Amino acid sequence: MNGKEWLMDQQNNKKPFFYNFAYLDENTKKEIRRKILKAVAIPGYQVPFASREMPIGRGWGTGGLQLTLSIIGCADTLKVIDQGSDDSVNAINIKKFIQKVCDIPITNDTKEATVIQTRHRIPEERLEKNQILVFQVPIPEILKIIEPSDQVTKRMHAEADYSGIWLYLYEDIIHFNEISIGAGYPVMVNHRYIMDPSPIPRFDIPKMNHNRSLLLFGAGREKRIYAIPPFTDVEPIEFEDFKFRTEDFSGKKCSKCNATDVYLDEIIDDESGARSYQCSDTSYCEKRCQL
Amino acid sequence: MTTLERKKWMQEAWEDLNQKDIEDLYSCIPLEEIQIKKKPIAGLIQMKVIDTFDTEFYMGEVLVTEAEVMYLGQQGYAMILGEDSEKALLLASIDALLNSENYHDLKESPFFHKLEQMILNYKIKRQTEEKIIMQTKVDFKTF
Amino acid sequence: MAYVAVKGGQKAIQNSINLMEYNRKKGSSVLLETEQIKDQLFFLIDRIMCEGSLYAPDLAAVAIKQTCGDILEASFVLRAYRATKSRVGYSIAHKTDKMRVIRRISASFKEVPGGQILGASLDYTLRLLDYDLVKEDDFDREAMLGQLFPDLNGADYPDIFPKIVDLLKKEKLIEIKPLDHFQQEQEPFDITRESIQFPASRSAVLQTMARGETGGMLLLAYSNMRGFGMVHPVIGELRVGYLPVEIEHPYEKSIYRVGEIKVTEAEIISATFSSEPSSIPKFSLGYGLCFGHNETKAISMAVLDRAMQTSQPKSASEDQEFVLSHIDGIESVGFCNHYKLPHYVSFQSALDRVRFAQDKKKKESPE
Amino acid sequence: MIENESINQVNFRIMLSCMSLPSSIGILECPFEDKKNPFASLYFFAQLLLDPEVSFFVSGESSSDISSKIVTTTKATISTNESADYLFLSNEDISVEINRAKKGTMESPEEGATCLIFIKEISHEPSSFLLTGPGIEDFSFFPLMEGFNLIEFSRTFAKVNCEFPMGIDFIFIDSLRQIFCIPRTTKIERKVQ
Repeated sequence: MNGKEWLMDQQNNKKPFFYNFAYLDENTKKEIRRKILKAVAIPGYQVPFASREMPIGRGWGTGGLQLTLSIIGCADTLKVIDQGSDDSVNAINIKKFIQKVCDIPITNDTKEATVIQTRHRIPEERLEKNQILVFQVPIPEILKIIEPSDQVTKRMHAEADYSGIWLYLYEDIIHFNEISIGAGYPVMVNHRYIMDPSPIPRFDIPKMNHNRSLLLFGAGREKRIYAIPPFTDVEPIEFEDFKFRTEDFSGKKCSKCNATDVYLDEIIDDESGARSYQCSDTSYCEKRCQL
Repeated sequence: MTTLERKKWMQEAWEDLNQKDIEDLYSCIPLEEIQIKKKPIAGLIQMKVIDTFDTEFYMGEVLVTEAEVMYLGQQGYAMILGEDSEKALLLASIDALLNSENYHDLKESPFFHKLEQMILNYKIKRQTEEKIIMQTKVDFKTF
Repeated sequence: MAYVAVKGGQKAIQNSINLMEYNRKKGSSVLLETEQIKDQLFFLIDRIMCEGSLYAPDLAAVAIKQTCGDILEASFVLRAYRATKSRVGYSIAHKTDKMRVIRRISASFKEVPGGQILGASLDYTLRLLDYDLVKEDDFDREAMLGQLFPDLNGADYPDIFPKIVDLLKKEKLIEIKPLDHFQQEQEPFDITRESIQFPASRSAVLQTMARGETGGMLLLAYSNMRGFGMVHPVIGELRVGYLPVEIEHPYEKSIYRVGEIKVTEAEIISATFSSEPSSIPKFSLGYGLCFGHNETKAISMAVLDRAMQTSQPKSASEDQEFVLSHIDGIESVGFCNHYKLPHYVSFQSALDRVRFAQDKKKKESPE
Repeated sequence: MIENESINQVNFRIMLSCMSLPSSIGILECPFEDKKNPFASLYFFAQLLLDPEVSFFVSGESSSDISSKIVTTTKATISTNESADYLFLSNEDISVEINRAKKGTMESPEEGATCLIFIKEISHEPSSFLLTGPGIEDFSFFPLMEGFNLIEFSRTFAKVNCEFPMGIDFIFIDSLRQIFCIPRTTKIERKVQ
């Protein structure tokens, strides 16, 4: 091409902006892929990574998004949920972005998806070996409740020095006669690392133990990746006389599909203040309603 | 001015080029004979600096556009600040022209005239700026 | 319905974006041209390039227009744009003595070699609202500009402005050596390629601060100046000017000048009196350098650099991990605003805990 | 280029699946048949994960050829046995090299090396070595590998991974592009008949 042709071409058609497939450049993907493999090899350990700036806000799922974009390909079907719902604004926004940069099928059906990006829930339906669940993590360091410095918590993990967190739970019981941690309950992974499961409800914690799918966790702002491989021991930390307890929904059921063994959203009726309940996992609820 | 000086000045003066200058210069260079080796592409330069402690560090990235051309077997290269393909290609072309052997023939051409004029304008502008800055120098000798 | 998420949000999202566009255009004034923003709001441009960590004045102007003047959002747009462009190289490392100075002052000496050059500054303006700007006469702008500087005779622009710090160095009054607890490195650490670990190397410290948010850094530096820290700074030298961006020519193996970028550099001097009997009292230095004309940021950076040179931090501004983890505007703003996202699953979980604890209490001590 | 990138994505997923499920055998995709080159799968792997940010080490006879090819395609740095992030091992006696490889630190165990062992063929026949650990449902068996001393390997593996979380992760790859992964968390035991 000579200069004249180029200039003509340049002036005639302003080319549309071009993004890489899945937005990230190849070297960024390589780095994240290397770190994912190490995270899988050391379950529950937080692997530091460079974390690129994404066009959505830091803290809005950029870690999960970078994981998803590094693993996803044309053969995948993607599901994105926020608080269990496929239609919440943030889930929609993330899906819109992913579709813009890689044209792959998107589903609401948990069973159909090969990659599921989630914020704060594990779907109700059982996940399988061929599926990957990607968690968006706001604060990956569970030991932050007792120690704010990364330098110190890193050493505590190295030495498996978890006396601080046990003491925290113990004092909690002394004060409240109960463990006050709601979502994001600390778990012990593969009998070695205490890990933040991201702010999922306690209801979802037992699902992590010997889960059949790979669980990947990404914290973009804090620049950490961690993982739980399938069939891995994951136990909530608890005392002999003070057991871990999931949220209590006894006597309550979903007002739409009548499910009782699921995590429920509490809905306040505007006028009377009366409460009703609905499945947090909206696609599961819809599926049941269609039966 | 030697070719080297001219190239050096061009690298400074290009920042003053407006759209009209670019069009004028494009119109007086042998565009058909310029082969594009690397189409202008925008990228980032990591800005490396050295502080007073002699520590090298990166102060941030700078957006640049890079282009490469060939003119009669001579390389032409340009990297400019900002994202501007047309400017980058023009600068690469001028670089190739200045490198070429028949640049002596160009000496009487409108291209050369334009170039010299631009460099002169730039020098005058820079000198004026410096003089204005020196007007803000604090003078302690008031007695 | 206090804690139920908006569902079926697709349409609402699009309309919300549309409404922003609507609000930007609904007024009767002429739409802003990015050239106007670039030429006339240069402090804003500089700040966005600095905190977005991308030197690109034209794009900064677009970012400002696009975000309707939200500084933090505009920096974010620029920072995100960075991620879509690949790195084509590294500039040749230079000290700042090659800077083309447009402003240069020292607070430590009255007269300094090269002189005190005020350049363009708002420092001595009276902060009185200028009503004349409401209706500014654009007529005969050239002539008006000419009237501002009728006589350009005076001192010549010197070839070089010697560094004040170098003068102190000659007299052995100042100690400039990297502290022992900084690791020595071959190549500078790059926080855009590797996650920063603490204790961080000096290059990582400076890189992190160079892209830090001005307000956040000012806050921490101010806390130190007020007494939550030990730095009693004197500005050794403050420079604003243009640094050449130079690379190695890909074929000719010579230096190629890409252009020049505007930067601000601050060197603060602070007296150090060590308690060790053998040590001689000396001055020590804090260093700040950032994109664009932003003196508050450069000074804050220099103060924090000096403050963090202690290995035993006693206040927030001296604690390297504390400072460096909290000054990035893009990260802090993102996280602050993420609380607007629904948290009803975790809130439900917390509700369960509170109710459970309340029930337990009631059972224990019935009224 | 685009094509390579999409192959990289497909192959990464195969590898990720093998690393998550250490008893499974995957087959890497290849856009062309390169039967003449027994190391084709090796280059594939290199292209998948290596870039200028990491270092590698190649052992064996044709190591310098392989190394220079990896450098041209990935721009990764050649390093020593002791400090390389990735080790490419193909000779018979690999225990020495594995023992020398870095294992990371207790604070940064991810700095432990990844060893890629190139072998003739991974068979689908189980050996007498029992595998348990994360990613393995109940238990599984190490596959039989022709010309590979499993007794020796299991000893070396146990030795370098005795200080978990420090350790080394292994990827086996054969000329048919089959891969099999053993992360440091896996326990290898010889089944007593």
